[in-house]
Amino acid sequence: MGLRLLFLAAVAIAAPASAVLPSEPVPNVAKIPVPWAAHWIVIHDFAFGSLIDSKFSLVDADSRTFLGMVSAGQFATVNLASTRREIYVGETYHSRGSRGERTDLVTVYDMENLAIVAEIEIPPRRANIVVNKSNTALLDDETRLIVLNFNPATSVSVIDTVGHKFIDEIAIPGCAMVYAAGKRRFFTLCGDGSLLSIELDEGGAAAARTRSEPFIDIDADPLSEKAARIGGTWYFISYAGAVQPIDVEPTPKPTQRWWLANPDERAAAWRPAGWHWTAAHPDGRLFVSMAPNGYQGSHKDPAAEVWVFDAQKQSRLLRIPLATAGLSIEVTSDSAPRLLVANVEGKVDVYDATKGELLHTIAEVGETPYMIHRTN
Amino acid sequence: MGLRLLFLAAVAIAAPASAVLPSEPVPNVAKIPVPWAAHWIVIHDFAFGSLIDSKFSLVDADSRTFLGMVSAGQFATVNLASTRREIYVGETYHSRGSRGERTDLVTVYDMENLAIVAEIEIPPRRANIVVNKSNTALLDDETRLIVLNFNPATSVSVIDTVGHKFIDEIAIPGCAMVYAAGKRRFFTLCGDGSLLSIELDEGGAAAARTRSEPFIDIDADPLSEKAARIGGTWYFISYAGAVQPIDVEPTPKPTQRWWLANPDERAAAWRPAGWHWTAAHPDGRLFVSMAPNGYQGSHKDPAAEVWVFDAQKQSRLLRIPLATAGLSIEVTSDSAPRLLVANVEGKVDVYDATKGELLHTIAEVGETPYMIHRTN
Amino acid sequence: MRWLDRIVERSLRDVARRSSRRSFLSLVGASIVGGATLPLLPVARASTAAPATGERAVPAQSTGNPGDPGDPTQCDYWRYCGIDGFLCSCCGGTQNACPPGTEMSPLTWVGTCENPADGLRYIISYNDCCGKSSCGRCLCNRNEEDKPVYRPHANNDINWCMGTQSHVYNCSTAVILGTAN
Amino acid sequence: MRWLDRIVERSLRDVARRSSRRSFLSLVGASIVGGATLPLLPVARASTAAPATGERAVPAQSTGNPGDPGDPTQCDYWRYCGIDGFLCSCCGGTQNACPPGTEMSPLTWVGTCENPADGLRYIISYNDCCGKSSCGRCLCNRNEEDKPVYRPHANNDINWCMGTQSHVYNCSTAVILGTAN
Repeated sequence: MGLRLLFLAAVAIAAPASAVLPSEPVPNVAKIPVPWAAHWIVIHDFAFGSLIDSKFSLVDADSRTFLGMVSAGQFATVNLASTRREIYVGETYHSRGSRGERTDLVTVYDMENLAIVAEIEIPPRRANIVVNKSNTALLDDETRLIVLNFNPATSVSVIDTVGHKFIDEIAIPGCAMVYAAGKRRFFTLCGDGSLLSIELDEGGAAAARTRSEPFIDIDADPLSEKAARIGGTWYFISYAGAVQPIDVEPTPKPTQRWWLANPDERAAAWRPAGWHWTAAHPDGRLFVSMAPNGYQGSHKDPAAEVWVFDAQKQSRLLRIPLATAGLSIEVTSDSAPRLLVANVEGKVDVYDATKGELLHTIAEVGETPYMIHRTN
Repeated sequence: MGLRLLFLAAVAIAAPASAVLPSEPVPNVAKIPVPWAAHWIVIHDFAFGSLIDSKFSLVDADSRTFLGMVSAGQFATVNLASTRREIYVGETYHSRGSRGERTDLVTVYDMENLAIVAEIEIPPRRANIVVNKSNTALLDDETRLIVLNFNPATSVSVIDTVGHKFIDEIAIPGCAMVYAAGKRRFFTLCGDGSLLSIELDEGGAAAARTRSEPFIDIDADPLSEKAARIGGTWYFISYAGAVQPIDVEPTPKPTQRWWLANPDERAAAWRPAGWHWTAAHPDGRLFVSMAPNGYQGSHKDPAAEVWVFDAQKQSRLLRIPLATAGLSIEVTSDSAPRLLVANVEGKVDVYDATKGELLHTIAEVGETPYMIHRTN
Repeated sequence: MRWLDRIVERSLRDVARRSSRRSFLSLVGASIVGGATLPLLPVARASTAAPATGERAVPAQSTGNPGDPGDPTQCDYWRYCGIDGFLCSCCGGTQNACPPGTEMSPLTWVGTCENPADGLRYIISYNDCCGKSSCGRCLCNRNEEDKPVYRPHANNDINWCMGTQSHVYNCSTAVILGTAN
Repeated sequence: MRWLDRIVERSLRDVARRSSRRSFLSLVGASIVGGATLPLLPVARASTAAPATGERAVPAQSTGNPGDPGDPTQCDYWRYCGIDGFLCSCCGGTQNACPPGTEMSPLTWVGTCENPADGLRYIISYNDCCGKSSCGRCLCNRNEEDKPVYRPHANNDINWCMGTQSHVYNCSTAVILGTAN
């Protein structure tokens, strides 16, 4: 029995006069205009103080309007399709909060309602790693999602994002993190400093594996797994600030390295810094967050600046001093791009990515908003 | 395969010399000394920013040492047995965090390990109400726990705390909140201003119901449901500051009211204030948190002072100005009692309950620690 | 659902974040938010989001109707006289719509609030939105006419996510049902 | 599990708490914790818990062994050179014991840290404690010798609650396995 009827019966309701506000319909649930605008971003709240209750918030980086949110389980991931109005959230639940049966899911949301379209059960060993974009990879035609597993043996789950079903699990022993490299190809980095490239057959099983020579000196100067991609090239950055491009065609392979900082800057120990320290614009601009006075172990310290490069010319275009020290960065992909910086105050600063000016700050977007995803 | 063995194999381990620190055993899990000390308290973190992940923390109010915690679901409750080393947590889960199948539980923890002894499933309609001590009642011999249900029809679930099982559900139409009033008796307050007393038979079913005359003018000056008990008497406080004792024997009934504040103070609108605004010492002292300048709707504003009364003599013993405005209060039951105040900064202030002096402050006890429970 | 805190409270999780290394603090020191005690009014609070620009933490909204005055992202908006919870206007919904993907509870608590534009008292239904976890934005608690839980339809401590698929609370709306005589 | 924030971060939930009514703010204004930006060192932070007494937010601990110096509730305790997470010493456990009712993960990440008392480097196993949700106290992150996730045994971003009944993370310990040559 709804109490509301009871309440209404107990209170006389006047007939609305002309100036009187009308009664309003219930239920009433907002929708989101589609397609999403170029400057709408998804902010990932890791929720470290309540890890089992994380969230993704959709915010307009221009107006700072909060458009909606998706709740997620612990150590969640998100991938946004551009060819289909869907979002794929990787998440882990226990049936009784912090205990009980574990369920791992890729949960599919539509962009107009942020409502669940499908819950795809996957093997209950998806990697539970602090927010990291390379925990998952949406392959280039967006019909396959690769989800890293870690227990601590490593494998990947292959998901059919069109059919909304789990296809297969592929072992990647000794390797971890996944990077899209084609319609049916991804690669992963390995503990010996090599990369492993995997081609899927049409069904989703591994059709071919190609292992590179070791090219990362993990002990001396490892490449961070927090990379960014421009067209056919992934850009990885080493702790010391070397850029390692990896071309994905015809088979992923490392090409010539170059340095972010000049010798003087390297002497001042300007190094990449922050959590997710790379972002890339499709026009060829590579963004890397940096800090001076680096030391052994400084690689997760917050960043003081964002440096902007022409990745092709390997030349720096701009230094953007951050108004507030930064943790993670992202850039929108349009022609008037915004640089988003998740800052150390738990807010997101919005900069003009071309001029480097701070435009405004988005606040109240979760307890520990550690990562930003563009949506276009 | 455990990676650890691998790690150990990869690193030479020196034999410990005399001054060298020895290797330490794993696994290693701490225990809690029992019985719990008089000044150990349980702090309830409502976790309003992540309601599905609340917690109860055990803290020594003398040393401020954090002794352990229990995670709980949304809108949780806690009852602590004094005759058995057990804790009863009422909680609500959904199988997938914010969605999925609802499960309601009374989860039993032992005091030495804060480990689960039993999970008692109860009807999935336990009251989801902001932290409130009268959502549950542990009856006087501690063999029966009463859990309020609200959907929005009201009932109670009766739990056998010895056999760790759900016994029965009893409807209490039009009434809500539960108060222990004997070994097999509790009462509840009703929407018409009366109280309903229910006697259980040995099995747990309702053997007798006694309804009082209406004695609460809910429209003019309701009694807060946040009451405290001394011996055979419950003390309820009205929004305006009248004390309404309810004697539980032979059948719960209201007795003569008295005022907390004198006429001058009432003219200055000194009224009870805060969230859980009452606490009681078994020696007869009643503690009420108060604020001046009350107005219609001020009853949940933070409190500026705690007033201490001899409940029998209906006389004030002490006014304790709070160093930081208070939300909820509690007092330990020993002969050197501590007054605990959950304050507006999200910390817990510890006062000498007799002298009124602030001793120290307990910090980092959750996001929104709204309630304190003594443990003895 | 309402909340007891009429005033700003401190999340202890802030305190939980520490560092042992000082090397970076010199860099970020000026922008770290601290645990010091400060007087703070809502107006001041709103301006702390971006000291550089003085902007409010949450952008202002308007109903667009002069007959429905005020800012629905602010706790002092007239309809919120009995609300307790996160304002859906800050969460992707509006003052009378739930955020996308949530479900509006069919069961509610009801209050009456005076509209300053026409001086009339309106019956307001505080429908909770359910199925996603705490929105966490724009917490607002006002207790005008709030009664104890044993008069539930006039109480704001109750999670009204009932009769919905999920009973998890996200935020609260304030829907006009009509005028009260 | 480690965390990226070497410095103090602000919980946005603080900002979410507001009030439209001013009547009570005059009373509590002086004790409300604000959102203003302040320089803040760990030492200063520790003293903010109770300005009246100047006490630290979390009481100090000692191993009682001069050969194992420092305070295990502090991030600069020598064993924590590679830790990332809530310190179990602040959560009901110790530097090498999980809190009551949690389960210690049998799988760990391992680092080496120098003990200032004897100048030796020790092999430290950072065993996570599992089965209760985030402790939330004494977050500490130090990244000495931290490597990327593709060298997992040297990485501290991973939730090592594996091989345990529940895979929910509560806090982290730092257990001595031996000395390193």
